[in-house]
Amino acid sequence: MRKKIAIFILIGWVLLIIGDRVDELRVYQGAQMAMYTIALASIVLLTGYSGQVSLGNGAMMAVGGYGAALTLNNLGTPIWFAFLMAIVTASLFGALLGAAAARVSGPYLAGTTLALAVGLPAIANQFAFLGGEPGLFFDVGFPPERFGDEFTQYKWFFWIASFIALIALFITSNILSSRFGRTWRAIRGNSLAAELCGVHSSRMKVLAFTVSSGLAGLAGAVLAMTISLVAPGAYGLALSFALVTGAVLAGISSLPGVVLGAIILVFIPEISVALADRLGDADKLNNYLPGLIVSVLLILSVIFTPNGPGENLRKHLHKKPAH
Amino acid sequence: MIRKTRIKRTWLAAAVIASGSLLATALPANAETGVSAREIKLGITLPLTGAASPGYNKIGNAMNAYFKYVNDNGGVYGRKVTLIQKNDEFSPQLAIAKTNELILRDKVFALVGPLGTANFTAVHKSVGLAKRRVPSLFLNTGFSGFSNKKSYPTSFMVLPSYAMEAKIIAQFLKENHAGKKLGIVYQNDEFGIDGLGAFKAAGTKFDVTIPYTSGTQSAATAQTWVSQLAAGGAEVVVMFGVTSATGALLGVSAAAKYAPQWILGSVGSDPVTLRALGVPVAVLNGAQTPAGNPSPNDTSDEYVKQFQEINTEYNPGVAFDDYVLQGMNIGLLTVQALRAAGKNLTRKRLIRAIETKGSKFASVAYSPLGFSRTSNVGHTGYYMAVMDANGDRKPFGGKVTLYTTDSGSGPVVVSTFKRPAMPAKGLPSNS
Amino acid sequence: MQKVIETLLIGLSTGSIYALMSLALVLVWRSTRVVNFAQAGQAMLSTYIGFEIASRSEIFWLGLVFAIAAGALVGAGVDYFFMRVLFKHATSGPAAVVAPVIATLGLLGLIRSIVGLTWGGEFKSIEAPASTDGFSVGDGTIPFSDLDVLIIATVSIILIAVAYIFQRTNLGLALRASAYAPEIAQLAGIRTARTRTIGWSIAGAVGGVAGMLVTSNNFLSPYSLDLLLVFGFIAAVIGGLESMVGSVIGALVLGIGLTFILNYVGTSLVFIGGFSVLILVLLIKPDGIMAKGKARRA
Amino acid sequence: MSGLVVNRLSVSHGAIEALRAVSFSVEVGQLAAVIGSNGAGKTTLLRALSGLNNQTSGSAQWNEREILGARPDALVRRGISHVSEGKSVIAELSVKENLILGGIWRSNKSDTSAAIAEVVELFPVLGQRMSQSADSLSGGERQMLAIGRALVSRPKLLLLDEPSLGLAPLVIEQIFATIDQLRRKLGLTVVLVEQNAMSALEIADIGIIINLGEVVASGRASELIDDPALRAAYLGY
Repeated sequence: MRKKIAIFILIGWVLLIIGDRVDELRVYQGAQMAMYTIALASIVLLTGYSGQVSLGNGAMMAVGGYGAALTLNNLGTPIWFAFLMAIVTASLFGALLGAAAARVSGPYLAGTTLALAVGLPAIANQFAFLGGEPGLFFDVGFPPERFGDEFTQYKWFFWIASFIALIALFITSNILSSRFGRTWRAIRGNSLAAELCGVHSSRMKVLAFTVSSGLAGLAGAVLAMTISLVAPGAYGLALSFALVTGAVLAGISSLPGVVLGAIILVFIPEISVALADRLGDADKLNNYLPGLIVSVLLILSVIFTPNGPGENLRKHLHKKPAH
Repeated sequence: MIRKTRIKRTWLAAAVIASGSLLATALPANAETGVSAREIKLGITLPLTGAASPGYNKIGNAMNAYFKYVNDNGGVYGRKVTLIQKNDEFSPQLAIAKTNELILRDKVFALVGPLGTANFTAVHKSVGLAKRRVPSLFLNTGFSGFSNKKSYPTSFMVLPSYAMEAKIIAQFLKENHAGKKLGIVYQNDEFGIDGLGAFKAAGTKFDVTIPYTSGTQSAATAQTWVSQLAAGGAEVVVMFGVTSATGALLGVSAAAKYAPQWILGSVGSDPVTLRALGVPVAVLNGAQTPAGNPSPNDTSDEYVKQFQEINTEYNPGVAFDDYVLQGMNIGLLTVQALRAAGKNLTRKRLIRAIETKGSKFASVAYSPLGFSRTSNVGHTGYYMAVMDANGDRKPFGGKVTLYTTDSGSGPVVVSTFKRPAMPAKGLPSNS
Repeated sequence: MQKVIETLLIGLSTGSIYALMSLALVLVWRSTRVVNFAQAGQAMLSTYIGFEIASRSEIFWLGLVFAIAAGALVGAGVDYFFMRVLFKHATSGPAAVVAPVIATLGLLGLIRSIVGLTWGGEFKSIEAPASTDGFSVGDGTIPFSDLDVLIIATVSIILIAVAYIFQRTNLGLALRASAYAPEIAQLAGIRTARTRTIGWSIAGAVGGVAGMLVTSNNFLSPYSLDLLLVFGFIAAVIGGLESMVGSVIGALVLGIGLTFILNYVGTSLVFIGGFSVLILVLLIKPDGIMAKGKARRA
Repeated sequence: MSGLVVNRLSVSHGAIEALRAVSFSVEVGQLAAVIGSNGAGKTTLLRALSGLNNQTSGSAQWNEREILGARPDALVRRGISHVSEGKSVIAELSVKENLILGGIWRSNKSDTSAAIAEVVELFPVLGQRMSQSADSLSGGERQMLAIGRALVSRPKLLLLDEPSLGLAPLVIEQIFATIDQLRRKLGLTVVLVEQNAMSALEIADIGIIINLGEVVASGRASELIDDPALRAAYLGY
C-alpha cells in the first residue's frame, strides 16, 4: 500500500515536471488525457469487472458535468465542492439507472444507455435551467496569481485534471483489489455461482453501476472544466463511442491500461489529421477519417484481442516464465 | 507477491508512456504568431458536416477562393493569405477543441468568420481569445451580446444583430401588414431570443408564438408548427430560425396547403439552400425577407459580378449563392483589414486598424459599418426583399429601401447611405 | 376529434416505419442473440445506394428495389464476414459478453465513415414517390398525405411478405427452428450458419426499406437514421425483443403515442416520452407486452 | 466392414479429455446400448458421431466412410439421425412443424409428406395433435415426437440419447418397446445411450459400458447382463 502511494506521488511529480516542459497544446491534451483516464476507469470498472455494458457513460459524464456546473453557478461554492457534487449527482443517477440495469442486463442495458446518450440533448433542452443546446458555463477561474504570468489557463486545467485523475485512479485501484472488486469479478464470471455463495449479485451490480457512474460524473466535470462549458453536444454519442473504444483498446479489465486508452483517444485525431494531410487534404477525409480509424481499431481489437492488447501481452508473458 | 510487483510495474509503465507522449518539441515563437515573410495564416471553425452544415459549409471555401485570387495577384504586401478550415459540426466543444488546434498548434494569426452564437460564446470564453489577444474578425453571427466591446475587445461583428433585424421586421410589419394575425417560429436560444426581445420592445404582438429547440427541426416537428399556426389563424408568419428549420417549415406548409405571408429571417432564407432541401420554389414565391446584401444573381451589382467571376475561377463547380457571397465579402473585408494594419503586421495593429479605418471598408452590404474605437458592430441595417418565382430576391417595392438602427432602443430610420465602391478588380489597395 | 384521427393516422405512418426497424432488430436478435446496433448503419448504406439509383433514374421504386437488394447483401455480408469471425475469436475472457455489442457499434461507426467518405456529409433528399400534399377534409387539409398512405401500404406488404416467409415456407421454418433451438435444427439437417446469414439478410432488406421510407419524407445524412435505431429498439423492447408480432405492435403503439405527445404536448417532450416508455417497460414488464410470464433475462 | 466402426475415438473439451480412445463396432441392423453413469462420456460419444462436436481424433466410419469432421447437416443427408438428450423437440413449433423439420433438408417435399404419414401411422397420437404446439404434449408424447422427427429423415443409423430421461416407469417401458419394434420394422441400426442399463440391454444386441471416458467392457448384451462382476461394478444391481 505504501509503495503504491509512493508510485502515485512519483507519477504526480513527473507530470508536474512535464507540464512545465511541453507547449500549451500538449498541456491541453494532457488535461484531456487525464479526463479520459477517469472516464475509461469508470468503464473498466463497470464492464471489465462487473460485466455490464453501458453505452451511456457519456450521458453519466453529462450528469456529473451539469451537477458540477449547477453547483458552481448557483451556489458559488469552491471548485472542489463542485467536483464532489459531480460525483454525488452522477452516483445517485447511476444508482437509479443501475436498479433498472440489474433487472435488465446485457443488450437491454446497452440499448437503454444508448437511447440515453442519443436523447441527452432533448433532455437538456426540455429543462430551461440546463441551458438547452448552448449549455451552461463552467468556470473554475484563473490560476492563482502567485504562479505568475507564465502560468497559463490550460496548465491550470492540466494540474487540476491530473490531480483529480491520480486520486481517482488510486481510489479505484484500491476498490478493485478489495472485497468488492473480487465479488464483481465473481459475478462477471458466473452470477449464478456467485449467488449460491451468498452474494447479492443484483445488489453488487447496482453498487458497481453507482461507483462507475460516480467516476464518470467526475470525468464529466473535468471535461466541463477543460472546455469551460457543459453542453449536450459535448457529451454526445461520439463521446460514448470513443470511450468504449478506448476501454476495449486499453484492455477492458485492466486499470493501468486506461492510461494507454486515454493516450490513444487523444492522439487518434492527430494521427488522422496527419494521414489526411498526406492523402491530400480533402474535406471528406478530414471529417470522417477519425471515425474510420476509431471504428477499425475497435473492430479489429474486439475480434482479435477482445480483452485488449494489454491482456494478450500479459498472457504472452505469463506463458514464458520458467516455473 | 509476484503479482503485486507486476501490477506496480504496469502502473509505472503506464506513467512512462504518458510522460513520453506528452513530451514534444516546442517551436520557438515568431515575432508575431501566424505571420512570416511570405505568409499570413488565418483560421476558421465551421460546420462542414452535420445537421447545421447545409449552406454554412460553403463559407470557408468561398473565403479561401477569394484569398487565392488575392494571392495570385500579389497577396497582402507580398504575403500570401492562407485559411485553415476545421470542422466543428456546429457543436461548442468541437469548436473549442478545433480553435485550440488553430491557435496552439497551427498558430494562426487571427480567426476569421467564426460561425454560431453558442459556439463563439463558448470558444471566446474557454480559449480565452481576449486574454490571448487573438483577433476574431467578422463573426458570422448576429448575436447582439457580442457587440459589448469590453467583453469582446478583439472581436468584430459583420452581420447586423438579430435585434436590429427584428426591429426592422417589426417596423416593416407595422408599415405593411398592420391588422393581420401574426405568427412567429423562432429558435429557442440566444439567436431567437435576441430577436424575440427586440420584437417585444418594438411592440409587435404575435398571436401564435412557437419556440423550437435547435437540433429538433424535422418534417415531423414542422408538422406540429403548421397545425398550431393554422389553428391560430396566422396570416403573416415570421420564421426566425436556421435554414434547415425554415426548409422543414416551408416544405410541410406546402404539403398541408397552408400559405400565409412568409417573412423569413436573414439566417434561414437562402433560396438555393432551401430548394436543395426540397422546398418547392412556388412556396418561396412572394416570401418577404430582410436582406443586407444584394441578390447573388444581381450581376448589375459590381461586387456580385466580381465575386461571381472569382467563384467561377477559384471555386469551380460551386453554385454562387448568399453563403458564397458572404464568404467572399468576409475575405474582402479581411484583406482590407490586413492592409490597413500595415506592412509590419501584428495582432495589435490589426485590431487598431479596424477600429480606426474599418468603417470605411468596402463591403457588398448596403448598410454602413459601425466599427470604431468604442464599437465592434459591423453592418447596421437591412432592406426588405421579396422572393420571386425563380427563387431570386428583389427589393420590396421595386427599389432598395435601407433601414438602419442599433441593437438597443434607438429608432429604425430609412437611410440614404451610399456604400463605398468596389476596389478595382476586387483587389483592395487601401492602407 | 379531427385532430385525434389526424394524429392517429400520422402516428400509424410513423409507427409503421419504426416497425420495420424494430422487426429487423428482432430478426437478428432471435437468430444471433445480438442487438445489432449496426442495423442503422446497414440501413443507411442501403438507403444511400437506393438514393443514388432513385436520383439517377428518377424512379423511387427502382431505388427501393436496389435498397432492398443492397440491404440483403450488406446484412448477409455482415454476418458472413464479420459475426462469424467474431464468434470464432471472441469466445472467452471478460470481453466475451460484451464483444458482440461493441463489435456492432464499431461496425456502425465504420459504415458511417465509409458513407461519409463516399457521399459526404451533405443532406440529401429523395424525391418522394407520391404527393406529400395533405388530404382535404372539409375546408381544411390534414397533414396526412398520399405518401403516408403509400408508406403504410409498403410496410404492410413487407410485413405480409415476411410473415409469409416465416409461417408458410420451409425457409421460414428453418429460420424459426434455428432461432429457437439451434442444435436441434442442426440435427434436423439445417445448415444453421447459412440460415442465420439468410436471417441477417432479411433483416438487412427490411432495414433498407425502413431507411428509404423514412428518407422519402426527410433528409438523408450519415446520422439521419440514429433516431430510427433508437425508436426501433424501444419498439422491439416493448414487444419483448423475441416476438416479431410484438415488435410490430410495439412500434405502432410507440409511433402513435409519440405523435400524440408531439401534437398535444410539444416537440421537445417526444424523446423524453419515448425514453420514459422504455424505462417503464423495462421496470414493469421487462419481457415485453407479448411475454407469457416466462422471465427472460438475457 | 459395413455398419458403424469406431476406432480409438478421443474427444476433448478444451484441456479435458472427455473420451479416450474408444473403439467398438455395430453391424447394420444391430442395436447397441451404451451404458455408463452420469458424466461417463456417453453423450459426448453421440455428439461426436453426429458431428456436433468436432474436437475429435481417431476415426469413426459409417458404411466405410469417415464421419468425424463432417457437419451435422451433411451426416443427416448420409442417413445418420441423432435424437439428443431430453425430449428434443422445439416447443415453440407445432407438432406438424416439428415433423416437417425432420425432412427439411430434402428438396422433394412429397417425400417428406410421405415420411410424415408413415410416422403418424407408427405414432397415432401425434396424428391427432398435428396442429397443436409441441409444448402441449406430455413427456412420453414429446419423446415420440422427437423420435418421429428423426424418422422423417428416413435414417439408417439412429443415435438415441437417454430416451427414458424424466419419464414415468410405465412410459419408459412403452418407449423401449417402441424402439425395439421400430428397428426391427425399419431395419435400423441404433446406438442407444442409457443410464437405465437393464431396460436398454434387454432390447440390445450388443452392450458397451463406458466409465470415465473409456470403454471398460463390451460384448453381447445378454452376456453382459449375466456377468456378475459387471453387474456389481457398473450396472448397479
